[in-house]
Amino acid sequence: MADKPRLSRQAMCDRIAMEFQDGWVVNLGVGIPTLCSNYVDPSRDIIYHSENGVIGYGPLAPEGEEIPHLVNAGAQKVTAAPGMAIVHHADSFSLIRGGMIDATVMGAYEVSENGDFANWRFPERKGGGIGGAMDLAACAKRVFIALVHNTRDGKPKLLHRCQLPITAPGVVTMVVTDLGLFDVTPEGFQVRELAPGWTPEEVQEHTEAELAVPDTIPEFRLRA
Amino acid sequence: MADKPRLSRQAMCDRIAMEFQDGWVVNLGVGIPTLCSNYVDPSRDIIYHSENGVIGYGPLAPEGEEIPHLVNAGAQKVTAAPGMAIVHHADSFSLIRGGMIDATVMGAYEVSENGDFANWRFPERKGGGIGGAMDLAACAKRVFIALVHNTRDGKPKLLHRCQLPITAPGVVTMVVTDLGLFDVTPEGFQVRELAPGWTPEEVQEHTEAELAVPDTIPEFRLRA
Amino acid sequence: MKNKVLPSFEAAVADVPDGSTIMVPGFGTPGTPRNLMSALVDQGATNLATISNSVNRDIAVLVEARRVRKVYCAFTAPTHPSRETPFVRMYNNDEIDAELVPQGTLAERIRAAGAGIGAFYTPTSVGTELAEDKEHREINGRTHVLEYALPADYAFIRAWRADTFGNLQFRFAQRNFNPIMAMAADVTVVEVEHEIVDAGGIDPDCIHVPGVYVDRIVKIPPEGIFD
Amino acid sequence: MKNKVLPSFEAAVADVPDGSTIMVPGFGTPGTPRNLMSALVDQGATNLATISNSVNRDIAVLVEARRVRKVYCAFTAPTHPSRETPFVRMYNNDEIDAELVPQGTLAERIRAAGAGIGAFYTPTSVGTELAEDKEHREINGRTHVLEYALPADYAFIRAWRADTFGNLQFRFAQRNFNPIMAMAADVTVVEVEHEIVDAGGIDPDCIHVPGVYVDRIVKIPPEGIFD
Repeated sequence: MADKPRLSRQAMCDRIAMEFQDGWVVNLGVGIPTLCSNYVDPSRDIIYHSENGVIGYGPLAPEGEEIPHLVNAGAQKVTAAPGMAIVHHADSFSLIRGGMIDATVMGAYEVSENGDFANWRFPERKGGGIGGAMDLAACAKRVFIALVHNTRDGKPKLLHRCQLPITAPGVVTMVVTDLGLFDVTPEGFQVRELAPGWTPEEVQEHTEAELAVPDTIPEFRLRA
Repeated sequence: MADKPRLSRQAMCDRIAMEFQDGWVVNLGVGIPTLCSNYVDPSRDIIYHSENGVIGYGPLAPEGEEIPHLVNAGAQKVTAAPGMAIVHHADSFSLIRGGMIDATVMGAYEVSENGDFANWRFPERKGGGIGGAMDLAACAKRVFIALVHNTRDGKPKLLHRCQLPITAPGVVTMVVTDLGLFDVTPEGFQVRELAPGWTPEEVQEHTEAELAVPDTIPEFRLRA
Repeated sequence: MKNKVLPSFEAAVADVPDGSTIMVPGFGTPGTPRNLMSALVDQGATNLATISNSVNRDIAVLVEARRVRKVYCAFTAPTHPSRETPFVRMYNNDEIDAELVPQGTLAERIRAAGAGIGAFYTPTSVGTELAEDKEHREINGRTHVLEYALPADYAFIRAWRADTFGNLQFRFAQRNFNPIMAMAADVTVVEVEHEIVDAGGIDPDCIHVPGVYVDRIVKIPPEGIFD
Repeated sequence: MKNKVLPSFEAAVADVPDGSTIMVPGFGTPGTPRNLMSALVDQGATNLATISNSVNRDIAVLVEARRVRKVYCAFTAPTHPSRETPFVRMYNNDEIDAELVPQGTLAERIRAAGAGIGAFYTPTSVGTELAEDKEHREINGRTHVLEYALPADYAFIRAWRADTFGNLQFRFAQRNFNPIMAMAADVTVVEVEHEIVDAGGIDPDCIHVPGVYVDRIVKIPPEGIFD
């Protein structure tokens, strides 16, 4: 089956970023989620927090203007936003556990309709890469997941129940994929918007979990 | 019985301060112990810590040179010693609980021969005034007590067992009173030095606990 | 960045409801939010709980007006029985509730509330009357007692310098309980002694309280410094 | 005040015995004590344990030389299975021990060690495999797990500025784990990137690690900056 075009990773992150409200403190996970900070809406001030204790960083530093000591959670060189503050690692996670993160955006291997997600370990291998994901997942006010809808060999990632060891139970409230935007509700995944040209039936074919589909589905909002 | 002259409070604190070793971090309790910082030995650097987060304060501020924001645990205006650092209250008690205080000097109502002491409450009244005494008593490397040997009506304060609710069990290692210097050992109070002119028998008369007396007792060391 | 500066102490404390728990920093005079406390007296909220090192003169005003149901602090009796205060008399007559907390445990319980730590084990108070009703646990050969986080609805903060977003700096011993209380309370209200600068006007490496913890800021007029 | 400046990294790590537990800060490059770690490689100590955010390139050198018995960190597997390191192979072959700790829990366990807190309850990891063998407790309607303090014999620190007594400042994200590790270790050894000034040369209100926690200081020569 030759698929229709899917959303770009930047379009996925633009759409997530449109959900950020003025004044929110937002933590962006490594990988796809870092693209959220490329979406700039001048009517909203977003305070980007990084696990290493940077509160209020700005866009990636232009080449030649990098400050070696100012990096985000992905070790990318970033700029300082006005009003930036620095704390140490224990204080940075105090802020996370203390409930000061309005939204965290993370990547995942799987998300399930009950709001679980998995992003740290494959059980056939020892160990895992947890980083700060469990702290953020357990304690942020909102957990948003950004992930491509299917694995490279076409397997679905929006599942009835996660197969991999989970990062936190029941915390995900919204998921963006390259096929659309989905709310996680008590009734499971609810379609909010779909990628241009895709029908609910087509997306359901790529999804294990049953999608709840409203009568009318607005078009996926792209950057103006 | 007309007593012989007793030691002054300053002499008591001078003697305690002679025990401080170069580089020690020392916390001085409110009351008599604050006088320890008046004893200056230029061969030793003592770092005075105060519960409110001041690490490395100097002598009391001369009149007219007070800094309103720089006070010790007794709310006295003090000066800054070179290398002073400021931390917040939780970090200040992290330093105490973390075992960084080489010696704390506190006042007390009673001390017992097993190293208990009491300085925070009279059981016939509700409540108490504990301040930071329990943290310091439980966690400082050495707990030194400075107190006058007897109450105003002549009752002893060096006891077999404390009668008042204790501040910490078995922590006191040295006691200075206006009658002498005493080590707290597994055998109880051991006389180290006595106030000039006082015999062990005379001091024992003013003491409930049995004093261990060495064959020779050096004279109480006074400020040169 | 959001500008959190308000024109008056009155506006800054206007919404404090009856029944609130309020953190009041200060150790001696430095770092005590005297103007906010004075505004709270005028504002009228009652049935309050306070969390502080001691029942200082500003809390005492509220206590004596019978507007405080409970205090958490490190001093619920005078060290010298002669120095009896109205609070101590009311406490001995069961007219107000109080919880005596060792100062380091108090600081750590406040810090835990801000840090999302539910409870912790400390060696402080083991073997004393204050530990009698507490859970004990041996950890690494040492006995500890269990202590719980102590959160609040409001923290009243006294800072030296702020920016308009609420990044704060303190001067010397003024810092004391202020940063941990700002982190632990739902709403943090700040009185600023020296100056309020534009957002970004404070060195990011020398900020004692990040602005994300701060909700309202008021500049103290010259007559309100009180030191 | 005591002058804690030493002439070389070699001198600063000379006494590290076999079997030591060493804290290694850093998050990405900033704040990583690369010169002290390099000196430790030359020094020869073995049977070590390390506490760090990840098995970074400097720890990896020791691991690959089979001088590390155990690592505590937040990453014991690559996020992409293709990025397999020698450490990961050794761990999968049971040739080295590892304890995977969520990053915030790791930071808090280190902080607890420095703060004299034996253990604490955190909501992080509840409901996951990492919490399976841990004690659980409901606090205020929320499930927490019990986590213990994680101390060390040595902390290797990378600071921006120091005074000769050991008061330290960090620059931006260089701070990360450095202050809490300096507090938690028995012996704290510092490499200083920018400058070492006389005791008292740093504003007391802008010190990130008080000198009482610091034992040894070495200035990094220009060729050791590495950033």
